[in-house]
Amino acid sequence: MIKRFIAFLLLIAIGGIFATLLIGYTPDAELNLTARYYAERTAADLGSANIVTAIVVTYRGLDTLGEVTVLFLSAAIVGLVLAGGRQRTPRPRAPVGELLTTGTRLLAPLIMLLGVYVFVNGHLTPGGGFQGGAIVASGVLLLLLADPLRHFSHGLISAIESLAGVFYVAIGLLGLLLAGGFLDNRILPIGTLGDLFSAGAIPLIYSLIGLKVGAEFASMLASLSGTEEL
Amino acid sequence: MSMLMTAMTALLCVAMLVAALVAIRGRSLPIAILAAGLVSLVASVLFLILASPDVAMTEAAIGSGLTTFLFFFVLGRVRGGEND
Amino acid sequence: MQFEWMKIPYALLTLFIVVNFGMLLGAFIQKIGARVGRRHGIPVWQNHIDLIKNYGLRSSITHGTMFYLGPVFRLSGGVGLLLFVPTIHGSEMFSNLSFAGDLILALYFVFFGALGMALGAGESGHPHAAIGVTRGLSQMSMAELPFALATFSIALQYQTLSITDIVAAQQGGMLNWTLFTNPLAVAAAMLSFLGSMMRPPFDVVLAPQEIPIGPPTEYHSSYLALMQTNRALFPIAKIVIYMNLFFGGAASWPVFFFKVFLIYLWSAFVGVVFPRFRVEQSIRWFLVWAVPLGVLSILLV
Amino acid sequence: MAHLAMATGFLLILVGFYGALTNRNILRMIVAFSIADTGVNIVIVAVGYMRGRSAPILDSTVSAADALARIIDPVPQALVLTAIVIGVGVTALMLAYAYKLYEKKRSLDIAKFTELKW
Amino acid sequence: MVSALYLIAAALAAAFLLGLLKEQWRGAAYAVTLAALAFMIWVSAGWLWAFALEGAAPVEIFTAGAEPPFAINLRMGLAEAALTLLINLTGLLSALYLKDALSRLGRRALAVLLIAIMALCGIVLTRDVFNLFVFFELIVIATGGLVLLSDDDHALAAGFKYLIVSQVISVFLLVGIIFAYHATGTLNIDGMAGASLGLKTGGALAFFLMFIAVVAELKPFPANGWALDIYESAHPAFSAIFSAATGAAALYAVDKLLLIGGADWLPVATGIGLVTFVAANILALPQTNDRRLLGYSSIAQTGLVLAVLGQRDILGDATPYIAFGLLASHAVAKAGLYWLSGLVAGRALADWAALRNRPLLLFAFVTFICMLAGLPPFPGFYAKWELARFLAAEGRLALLALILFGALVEAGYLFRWLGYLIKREAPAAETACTPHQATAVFAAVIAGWALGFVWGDLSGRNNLLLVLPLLFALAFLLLEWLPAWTKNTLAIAGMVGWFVLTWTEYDPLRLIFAVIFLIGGAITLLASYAAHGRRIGFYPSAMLMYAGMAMLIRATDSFDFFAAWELLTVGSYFLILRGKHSEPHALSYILFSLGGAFLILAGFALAAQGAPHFDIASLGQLGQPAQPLAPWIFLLLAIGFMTKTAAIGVHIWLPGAHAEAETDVSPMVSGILLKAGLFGLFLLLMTMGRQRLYGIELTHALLWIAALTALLGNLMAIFQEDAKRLLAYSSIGQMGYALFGLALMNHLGWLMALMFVINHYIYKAMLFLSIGGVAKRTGTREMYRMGGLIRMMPLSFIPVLIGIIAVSGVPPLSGFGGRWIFYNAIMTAELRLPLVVIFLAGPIAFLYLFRLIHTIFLGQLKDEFRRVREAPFWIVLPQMIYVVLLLVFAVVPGLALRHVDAYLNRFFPEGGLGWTGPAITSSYGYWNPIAIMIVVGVIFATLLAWLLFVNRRAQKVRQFNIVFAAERPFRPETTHYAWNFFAPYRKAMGFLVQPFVTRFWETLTDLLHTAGDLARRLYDGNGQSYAFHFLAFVVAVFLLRGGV
Repeated sequence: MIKRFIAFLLLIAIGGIFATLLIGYTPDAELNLTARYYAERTAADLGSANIVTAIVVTYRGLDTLGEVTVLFLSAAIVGLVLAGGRQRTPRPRAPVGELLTTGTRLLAPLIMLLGVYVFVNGHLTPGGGFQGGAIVASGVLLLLLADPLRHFSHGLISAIESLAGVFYVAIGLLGLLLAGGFLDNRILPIGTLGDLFSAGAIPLIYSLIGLKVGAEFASMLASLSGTEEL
Repeated sequence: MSMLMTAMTALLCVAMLVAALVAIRGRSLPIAILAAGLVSLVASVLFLILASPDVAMTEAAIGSGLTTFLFFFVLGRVRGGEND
Repeated sequence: MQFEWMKIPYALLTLFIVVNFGMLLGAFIQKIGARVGRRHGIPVWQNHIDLIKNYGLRSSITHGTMFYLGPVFRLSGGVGLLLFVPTIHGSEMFSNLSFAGDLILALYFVFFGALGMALGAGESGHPHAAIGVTRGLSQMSMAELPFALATFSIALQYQTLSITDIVAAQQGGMLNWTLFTNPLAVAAAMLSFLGSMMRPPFDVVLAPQEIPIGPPTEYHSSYLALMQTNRALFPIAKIVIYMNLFFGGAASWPVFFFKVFLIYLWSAFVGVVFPRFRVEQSIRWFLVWAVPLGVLSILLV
Repeated sequence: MAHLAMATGFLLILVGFYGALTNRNILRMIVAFSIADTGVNIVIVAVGYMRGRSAPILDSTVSAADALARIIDPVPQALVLTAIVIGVGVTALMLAYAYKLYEKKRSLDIAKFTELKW
Repeated sequence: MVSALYLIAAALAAAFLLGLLKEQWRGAAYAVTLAALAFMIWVSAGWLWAFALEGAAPVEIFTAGAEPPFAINLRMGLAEAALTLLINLTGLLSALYLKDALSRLGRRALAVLLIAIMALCGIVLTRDVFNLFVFFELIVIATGGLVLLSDDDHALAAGFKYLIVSQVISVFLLVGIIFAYHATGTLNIDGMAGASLGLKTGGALAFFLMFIAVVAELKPFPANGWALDIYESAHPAFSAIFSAATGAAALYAVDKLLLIGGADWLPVATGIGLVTFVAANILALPQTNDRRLLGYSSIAQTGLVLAVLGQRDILGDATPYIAFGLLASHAVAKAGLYWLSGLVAGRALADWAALRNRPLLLFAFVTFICMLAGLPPFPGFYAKWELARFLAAEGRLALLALILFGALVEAGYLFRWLGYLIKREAPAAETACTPHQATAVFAAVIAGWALGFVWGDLSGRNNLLLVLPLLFALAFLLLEWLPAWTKNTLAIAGMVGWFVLTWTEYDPLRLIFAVIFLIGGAITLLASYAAHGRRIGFYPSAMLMYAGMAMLIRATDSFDFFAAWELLTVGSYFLILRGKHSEPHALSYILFSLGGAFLILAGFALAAQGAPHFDIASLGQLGQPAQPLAPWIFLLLAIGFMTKTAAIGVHIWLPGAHAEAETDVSPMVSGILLKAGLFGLFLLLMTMGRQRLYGIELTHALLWIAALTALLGNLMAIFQEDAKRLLAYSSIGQMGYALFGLALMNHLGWLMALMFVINHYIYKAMLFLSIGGVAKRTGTREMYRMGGLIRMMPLSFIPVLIGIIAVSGVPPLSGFGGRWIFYNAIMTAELRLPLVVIFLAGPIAFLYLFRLIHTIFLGQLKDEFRRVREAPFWIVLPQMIYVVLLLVFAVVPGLALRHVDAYLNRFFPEGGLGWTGPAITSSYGYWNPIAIMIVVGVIFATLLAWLLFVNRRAQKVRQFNIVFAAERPFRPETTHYAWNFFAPYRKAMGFLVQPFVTRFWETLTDLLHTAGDLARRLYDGNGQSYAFHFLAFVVAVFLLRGGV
């Protein structure tokens, strides 16, 4: 009880800090310096219609690289943590319903395709590598649910993950060598605004991100599902 | 329009808070997880209203979707632990 | 104040006079004590006889090197102390070897003999000897303090450390004596004097009853002779210092004999009156009575 | 509207913290943290929101030329994207830990994992 | 130069590549990892080279072809290069060290390690706050992974606690970032700084949130329980990274944020840092687990650097030098210690005694501890000096005091540990150390010394590692394989050689000290020929001490002086520590010494008032800002020096330290080392003279202290049963006399002090050797167990006899000269009461000396010592030299004194002595040493000759040929009166020697311990509590700042 009371008091104090922030907040009427630059220059410089994508992939590409790495790390560590657990031969489980199995067979490729669509079009429409990757992973998830005993090719997932990562870094370095800097997308022609093949390397990078994120989520899910019920 | 949107926003906000309270104080852990997923899901709607479709998609796919699954994966493997 | 060879025979002369005087004095005091106790007492020349007899005796045993060295230290201390202090004021003859050092030399040379005594007794291997020494040293450490304070006080008073100069400053009438110009210092020093004479009430160090064989009795024959000589010599040597510092010194031998006798009597008198102190009692006694006087004398001078 | 959303976001953070601080069950703590994360995301997006403007995507309705006046600040959105992904990474890691901890002690009570102290 | 981006790219590429390798190809994966780390080291080393040696300008690295603030940018400058090098090196070495664990866990673990290192580099390089956040999250996750490398089960719980708190932290960071962005329209750090964030609406609060979140990564007190658990349970190699690399990166992040916050936030940083530094050190006191202790120490050190960063308003351009100095010392040492901890099987501090059988590892440990404690010649020492200089100049004295206090507490537990290592029972188990592990540890050792060299080079002062005496001392480390006698010869030759080289430089006063330090030292070293074998550790320590002393007398600059002071302290500490039971005493010695040294440091710093170089001589003519502080400076320096001379109140270290030291070490530390303190006091009084504080003449205070020291030192000496302790207490008393002379502030007083310097050296060295020899032969130091040894060890007896006469000041030996000068000096003393005390002390010396000679050499010989032999030749030889010296000095004291007397005329033209003819005259009296010697000698010889002649046939009686109480004793024990020798004296005066001072210090340390023990209950091990702590920390800082 005392613990709750103290927690309450502390949070009231923290809430006070937040409230001060809230009260002091006035929405901008105009875009600030940075946002204005992005609004004015993105289309011309990078050729990406989705400005958020442009920022995520290029301007703040280093963040995104870090972010992908976060997932990579998480996946690796989840794998590490769970690999250390006891390895027992899986008990046979109650078979999954026919409906789910069939549905999965039908749906999974579609879902994955959707995912691919989302990340390939990341520079044009909302969505991109992360969202697409997550969708791809949910396809994998479905497969896992449908057939828990299915042996997932960790090798394949990990190869995709690694290759995507290596290429990502390589493209970034190409930017450093050929264009204005690390992760500069202008190593490829910018093209016309709105085209699929435009915005230089952004679609390529975002696709790699999508693959990588998908693979990472998939590997995380696979690791978790691979653990034995205790 | 604006009034409507504001009202809707308010509704969403209330929904999120209620779901959040359920998530932290609710009796059953599965319901708590689901409630947390619900918070994310509602948040993604809120993001749409706040003109952030990218974020909305991400939140929906990752925040509410994948995360909830992760929770359930683990929950399924710690039978008996959920009531500690 | 330079060394001349002639000083040596004169110094030996002084030594001779003082030793004889000391032995007579000691016997005389004993005689008085006996008469007070309605006893006959010893003849006044008894000490001479004892001494000569002991010098004549040979010992066939020794306890070791320090057993030899103890009496040697002891007597060296006594002789040295006497000779480093001018005996008769104004007499070049009896200024002895005081050219070698001043008051401080005398002050510290007092310890030379005590040290030897202590060492020699220790070598005897007798536990009571050691007990006696610890008592003696303990008591001395406190008993000497008022004297040191008083000495310092008069050194400050006369702005010199030279004994000759101090005596010189007291000439020209009794009122010039330190006794009257700095009574506090003298009082402190005289209390200290009681302790250093090892007479009652401060004689537990020798403690004839409790320690039947204290340091002196381990020594016999010629060792004892040296000790006896010193026993005659040392109190006088000490009194000479007191006399010089506090009582105007002596310009001639008769004055010398007279003053020394009176000062000696002081300790004998107190000893008859007071019971014996234990060591820690005497330490406290000095700390409480004598030291404050000395401190006052320093502060007030 | 931004204020409203922001207030909700802050409240979610506080609710999340409260849940994380008072629930001893490890899974519940993780749930609570994920709510707090959502709250943070809402706050960030709300900060970037500007009334009456549209999403920062150039298309037929918003051309490159009038983007300056029509779109909202894209930066917070980019940040949120990153934050969400990082959040899920951390959550996954905590879940894995929770599983491992459970495996060790057969309990999910955080108060039982106090061997290291002082 | 290779772009710094490759640091990130290479690590990532390698990490991703690892995924392509088969799980079984462990060797290949490991090789890739090492290659990537090596590449990263090469890159940062290249940059460091370019910046440091070629003077290259810092480089901005843009990404995405856009300029900041529109795209993320990185910066590579000197600081970044150095930090990334530190991080990468730690990474590589830890990877080497972790070979087995990494191989076990496979490529994923390797990838995590690589990414962790990359992220740390990223934190250092990036100039974008959100990017900073991303890297921080990477660290959090990577930490969560690397914790699992440990074999310790508890690591799991620790990792989870860490994740909990990190979640809370990241919420604050994100909220802070977004509002900061809103206020300034940029995420760029320099942009935010330029936009003066704090002035914008909500800006200050936003900054507060960011700041507090990043500061939390430094594990500030009390929000740090989680970190401690990690330190305790993680694999030591990871803890090395966590402590050294993560700490460094997080500090740099805070530093960058402080750019944004501006001057307003500097005090906050200082406050947090300081509280952390002090609290963590106090908390570390009761720790028994080595890794947790190191954790507390890491936290403390990081706090200190944070405090320094917060002082950049006054430190200015010196900030990097100081901060890096502290940081580098901490990082290298802590990494090294963590690596070492992996080699030790047990987790208790005492288990480290296992390292004792491996001299090289022991050396590594000592290096690290000295680095952490900020001892010369390591960077922390220079940094501490500079820091004190600036803080004192600006009057931030409370800050300085707290820092020094914290450092002292830290030294307390570090040196206690060192003591365990060297003195405790070594576990039977052999310490296993693979080549990989050894590489890591010794790389840290080398780095430590190299950094010491670099910092010396940059200091703009004398590079300590280029000073000849120190190099000479260090050379003995390399010569350890030689037999002891060779080293001894070398050492003696070196000391005499150095004296011959330099003696012309000294003024008469310094010359006397130089003779005592160097020639005197060489004579005491003669006794060391008695030792056999190699005597590992003795010569480097001893020579370090002598090197310190040699440097001390030559020092003119305050820095050189202080460095020498510290060196001699360290050297003597190791020397003292060699004694059999000296562990606690060596500890209290080093603590008092360091405490004193810190006071000296503060004193010099106050006096310099920021001047980069401060000549000791100019203590006498302080500039304007320092002038009013002069009495305080005097006080600090005086107390500092008095801890070395063991004045009453700070004396409790001495008896144990001197008594427990080895036979040939006691004379060094007593006869020689104590004089260093006197030398300091000489310098102090020469330059500053009289000072008044609140109307009190400080020299008068010194007089009182000196008198009490003399009295109580002597009094305590007479009650000792242990012969060497007796001598040690006697030293305290003697030092009291010397101090008294100095404080008299007149010509003769100083001369007397100098006389004591010489005399005390000779007779204390002599007595310690003699008693040491006896103790060596009899195997005991309890005097009552000895007795009658004059027959067995006559040669050892002579020095004691002579020593007794000399110490007690009885003519004709040289002690009397000291007393004579003393009496002449006090004739003009201003204060008479302390004199009374000194008078009282005089005869007491006689008591303890008699006890010494009687109970050991006289009295009854014990049965078990009937076959005891005379002390070894090499121990007797120097004693005989001392006897001769003492006699010579007694007869012709003018040899040394008249020159000094003339020299002292500079300071006190009045009151010198007259040196014409054989007699020495003062304005009050005279003294003829030659005449005294002849007179006493003649009388003595005559009497002795007569006695010998008369008793030439005397036979020696048998031992028990005595009778008392009508019984003949037959057991020596029953007739050797020795125990509680001065019982009546104790009854009378015992109340004066109640251990008040000891109790005071014990209570103080107990209080500290108890405080630490109570405060650490805060860390109850519950992850939620730690989150509470963090929130409470945030709220507390917020409220203390007055709501931002």
